[in-house]
Amino acid sequence: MRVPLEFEKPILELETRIAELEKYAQESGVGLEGELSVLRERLKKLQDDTYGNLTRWQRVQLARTPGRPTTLDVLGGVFQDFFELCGDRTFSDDPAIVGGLAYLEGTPVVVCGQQKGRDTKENIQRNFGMPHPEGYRKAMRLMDLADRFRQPFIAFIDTPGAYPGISAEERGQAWVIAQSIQRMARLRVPAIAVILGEGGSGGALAIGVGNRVLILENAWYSVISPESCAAILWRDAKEAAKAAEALKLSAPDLLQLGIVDRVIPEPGGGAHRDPATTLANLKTALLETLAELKDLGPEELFEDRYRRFRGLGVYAE
Amino acid sequence: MRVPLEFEKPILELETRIAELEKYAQESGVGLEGELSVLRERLKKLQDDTYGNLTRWQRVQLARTPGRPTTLDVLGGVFQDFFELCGDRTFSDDPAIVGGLAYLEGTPVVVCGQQKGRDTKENIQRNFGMPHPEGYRKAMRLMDLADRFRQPFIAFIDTPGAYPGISAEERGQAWVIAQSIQRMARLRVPAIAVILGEGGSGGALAIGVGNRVLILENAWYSVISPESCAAILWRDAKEAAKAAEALKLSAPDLLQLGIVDRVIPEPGGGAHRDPATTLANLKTALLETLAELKDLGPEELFEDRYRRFRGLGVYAE
Amino acid sequence: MALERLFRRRRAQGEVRDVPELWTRCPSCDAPIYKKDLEQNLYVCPKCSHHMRFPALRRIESLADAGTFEQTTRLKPADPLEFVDTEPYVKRLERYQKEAGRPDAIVGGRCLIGEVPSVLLVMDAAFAGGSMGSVVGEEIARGAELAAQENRSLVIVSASGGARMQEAALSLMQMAKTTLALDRLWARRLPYVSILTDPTTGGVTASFAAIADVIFAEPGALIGFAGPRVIKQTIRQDLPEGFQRSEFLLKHGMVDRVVDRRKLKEAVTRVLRQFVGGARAAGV
Amino acid sequence: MALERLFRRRRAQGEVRDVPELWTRCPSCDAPIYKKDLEQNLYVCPKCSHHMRFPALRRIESLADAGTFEQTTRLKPADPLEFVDTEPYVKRLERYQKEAGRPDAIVGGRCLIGEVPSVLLVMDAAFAGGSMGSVVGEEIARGAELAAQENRSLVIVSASGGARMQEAALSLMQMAKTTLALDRLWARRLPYVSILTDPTTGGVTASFAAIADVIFAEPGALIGFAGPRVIKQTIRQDLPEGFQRSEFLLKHGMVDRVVDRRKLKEAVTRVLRQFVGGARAAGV
Ligand SMILES: [Zn+2]
Ligand SMILES: [Zn+2]
Repeated sequence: MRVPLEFEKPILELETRIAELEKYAQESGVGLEGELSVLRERLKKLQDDTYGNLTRWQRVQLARTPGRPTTLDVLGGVFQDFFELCGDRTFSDDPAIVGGLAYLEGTPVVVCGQQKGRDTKENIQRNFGMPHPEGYRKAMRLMDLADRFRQPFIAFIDTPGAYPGISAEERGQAWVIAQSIQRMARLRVPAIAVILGEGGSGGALAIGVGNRVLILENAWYSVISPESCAAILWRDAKEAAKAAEALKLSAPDLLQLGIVDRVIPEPGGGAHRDPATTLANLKTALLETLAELKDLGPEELFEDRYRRFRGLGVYAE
Repeated sequence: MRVPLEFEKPILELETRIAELEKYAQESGVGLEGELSVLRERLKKLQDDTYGNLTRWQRVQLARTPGRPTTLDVLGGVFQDFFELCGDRTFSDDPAIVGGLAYLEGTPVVVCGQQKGRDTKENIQRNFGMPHPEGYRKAMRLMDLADRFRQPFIAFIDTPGAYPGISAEERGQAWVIAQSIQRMARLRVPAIAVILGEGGSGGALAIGVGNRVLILENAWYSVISPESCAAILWRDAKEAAKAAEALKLSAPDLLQLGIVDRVIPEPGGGAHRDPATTLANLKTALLETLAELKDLGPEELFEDRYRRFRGLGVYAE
Repeated sequence: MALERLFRRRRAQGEVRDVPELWTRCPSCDAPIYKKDLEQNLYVCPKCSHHMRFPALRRIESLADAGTFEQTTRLKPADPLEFVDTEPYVKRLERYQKEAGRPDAIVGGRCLIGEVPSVLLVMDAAFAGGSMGSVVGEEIARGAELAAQENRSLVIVSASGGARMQEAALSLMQMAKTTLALDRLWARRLPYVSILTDPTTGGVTASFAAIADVIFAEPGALIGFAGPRVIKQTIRQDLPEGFQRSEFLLKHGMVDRVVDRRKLKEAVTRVLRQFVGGARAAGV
Repeated sequence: MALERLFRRRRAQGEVRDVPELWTRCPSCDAPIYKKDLEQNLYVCPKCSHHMRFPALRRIESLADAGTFEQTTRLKPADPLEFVDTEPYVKRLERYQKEAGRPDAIVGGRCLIGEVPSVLLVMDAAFAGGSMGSVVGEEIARGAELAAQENRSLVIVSASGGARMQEAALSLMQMAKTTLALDRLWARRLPYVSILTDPTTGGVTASFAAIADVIFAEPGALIGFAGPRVIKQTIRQDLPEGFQRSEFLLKHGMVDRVVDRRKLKEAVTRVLRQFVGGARAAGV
């Protein structure tokens, strides 16, 4: 069982109490409907109050919650026949980025995304979803395939960031992120990026240069994690909640800023409470987005993407 | 002083004797012209006999002789303003391949080539001219620049072969050679390859896909070194001389087979006996070859290269 | 296994030779295998899944849709260098041809693979170690051009010790020729799948075999540029366990997947169908 | 040096402050340097060649041909997120602007470099650590587009701690925007030279700074993706000597050359002239 987040506790407690009462009522035959309906109403109100008013920091916590759908969950649950392709043909195969071929309702597409572990062991194997340069080179190979065979490219973002370690720096982490941004920008096929959970800085953007960028309701996307931001600006990583507010890193914020094009709703309480519904919503969004792009030719797709990112930024003349 | 090759010894001895006699004649005033002219005639005959009838194995030895012009000697002596560019933007900078920008009689060109050391220390630093994958990636980057700025690409081959070691295999030596062959084949600018000394197998061919392939008179180019071939077919590396004959790896052989397009003459005794003349001959050949290609457009250059290599091979229908 | 017990008992009784003609032994786990079983299992040990050498025609049967293969390879080798080592090349060729039952180290042609029109080329390690001379190079170039002309996918199964010494520099040139010919496919956006089998080294790995859209390797195959012996000589120390094997290459990012021979047709079909834009593979 | 002796003597006598206003000390070799000498030496220590921070306008003077620079950058920052940390972003901006004497962390425009028509953009580390927000991103994009329109080369001198936090995701997007804009140059076959100076890290390195035709780095500059402190925290051990310095990057193949600031104009000119097809550089 995962450890509940602080703000989830009252709701989970109430849910437990209702369940116990229901069980008791059923077993004992005692009529508790009146009491139960009061409790159910209170639960509904508590849920609405909590989930309807999530702070940005609470969303960040939800975005990191175990049980939230990962890239492989999406590839398995939204697409058909995912067929993994491995390797960067240069140095290694990076388990922090997965990708390959898939069908989306019969349409052949090329997919990739950062992959976090679904338990501690897998997390270590996948470096907590923090790619090395070879991961981005794998992504670029997949972009090459998408372009070559004129199939849409769909990327799933879920990373605290590109790995900040010696090995990654030695092999040109900055270089490969820049190359990946450039490669994705140059695609002559429809490109969609979906932020599933964490969208941590350049390591996220490297596969985020889509014609459309979608985001799950409780995912975040920012130039820096709230903790690191707090450590620098407040000189205290514990001020992460304040930093999260200031960074305006939530899905609704990003939609307003034009950084994402569509927010994909999550079921009440977050994606981890109902992955199936989350994936269904995601599928609908992907299909509609692909349909929007389907009449654009190769050069139009490139220019559309150029204009999208060219227009981002706020300044005074 | 380098150690003379076996077949050079009689000539070098005679040369020394003549020089001593000349010195004695001058100092003593004794008239030795008659004797000297006999000796000079004998020397000339000996030179003609030896250098005019070099065996293939003798040429291989000449191709490996210290003092023979290396790629950097050519870049310094034939071109102007060589400006080295480094790195593969991926893993490292390989000193076994050098390259960069240069001018050939005012024409801007992009150049690269394998570089052997000119002494033991440099040989170790340059891995005896045996590139790792990063060297070929550097070459490919230079090809990209040549294409991008529409400047001729000129490659100099002088390697016993791509490095056969664990590090090279781990990083995909075969893969990068294939990629480099493909990249060079796809150039839309004039591409010239010149075999300066040793043309050892795939590691040489990786930068050998020119519209024209030139070779110095005593250089060799083969699918395998004579020693390795002898070790396999004769089960004795000491039969290298036999293998060299069988492999027909000399410049005149290769010209006859259509594998090279032009043999660049070396001065009597080999390039190391007169590097200046060698470089002058090389320059003439390069200028004439560039002139041959200058009227071809980008696609024509590609097709010309395609046809050149497509046609190589002998078989029965 | 009853058969195995029987085999063991009979051997114990000294009734049969150690490996009777109907039987063979797995070189990896030493299990006795009934030859017919082995053939039916695509020359994969039913015990330990060790992949043994696979005859080229059986390979074609295992990949091409039944009844669709139509051979196009037909070239015969020449001896342009009049090469003689301890024996003339022409003599060796005669022997190879007799042993392998084909003119050179490659066989292939048109076929359907999972209903996708393809050109399938298979190298035959039984012929001169699968070495690449002018014939192999020319057949591969022609195969790529045929695929481009007829809008077919290209699938090449490699098994080769590298370039053929007896054609010297001409063999070397086949590396360039085959690589160039693949460009014709690229220009038509046709897929090319490369399958690396034991062994694939030297000039074959370093040309057409390494630059495919998708690369599969059979489990445990030796794959690399330099041969292990050459490397050992160079570095003067033993090579690490598993060095240059398929799984090593997967780890180092050089191949897309290591695929069991018995799943290979499914995998190839999956990839080809995707790239030719066909509908979802409905269970091969 | 007589001056140095004098300086030492006076200090020993306690006559002057440790660093008199006309003098400074090299942070690397501790040598006292007459400030005017330092300026004339492009802020490179005459003793040990340590490269100090170089004011942006002096940088432009050092690269542009005399009298040819015409500034085009002019944008001012906004505060789209109404960002407040321990202090509002707008307050910080005011202070930065006063300190640096310019509206944001970049300055540049048209000029000739070795007679080659160019757009030269210089980041100013004196402004908010040279961080990249919307203004820097937009000026770089416009610079690239200007170069493309007017057939000019592009030269960018980077000095930046990375993306600017106070513009959050909008700063992040500048990485994509600047990278995309470079494509306009590519399409016109115009050269782009990137010069990395101390420090160049984060989102600047990981976008336009890393994908130039030719990359130069000044000696000893800190260059990387993650900052050394972050890496130390991640790996919980000390970083190796010279890690993330220019020479380390050269060894790892990431930059073409490490070039002394005093030779930089010559090197840039050499490259630009070659790529614009001009005649051989006749000694800059
Ligand atoms: Zn077995
Ligand atoms: Zn100093």
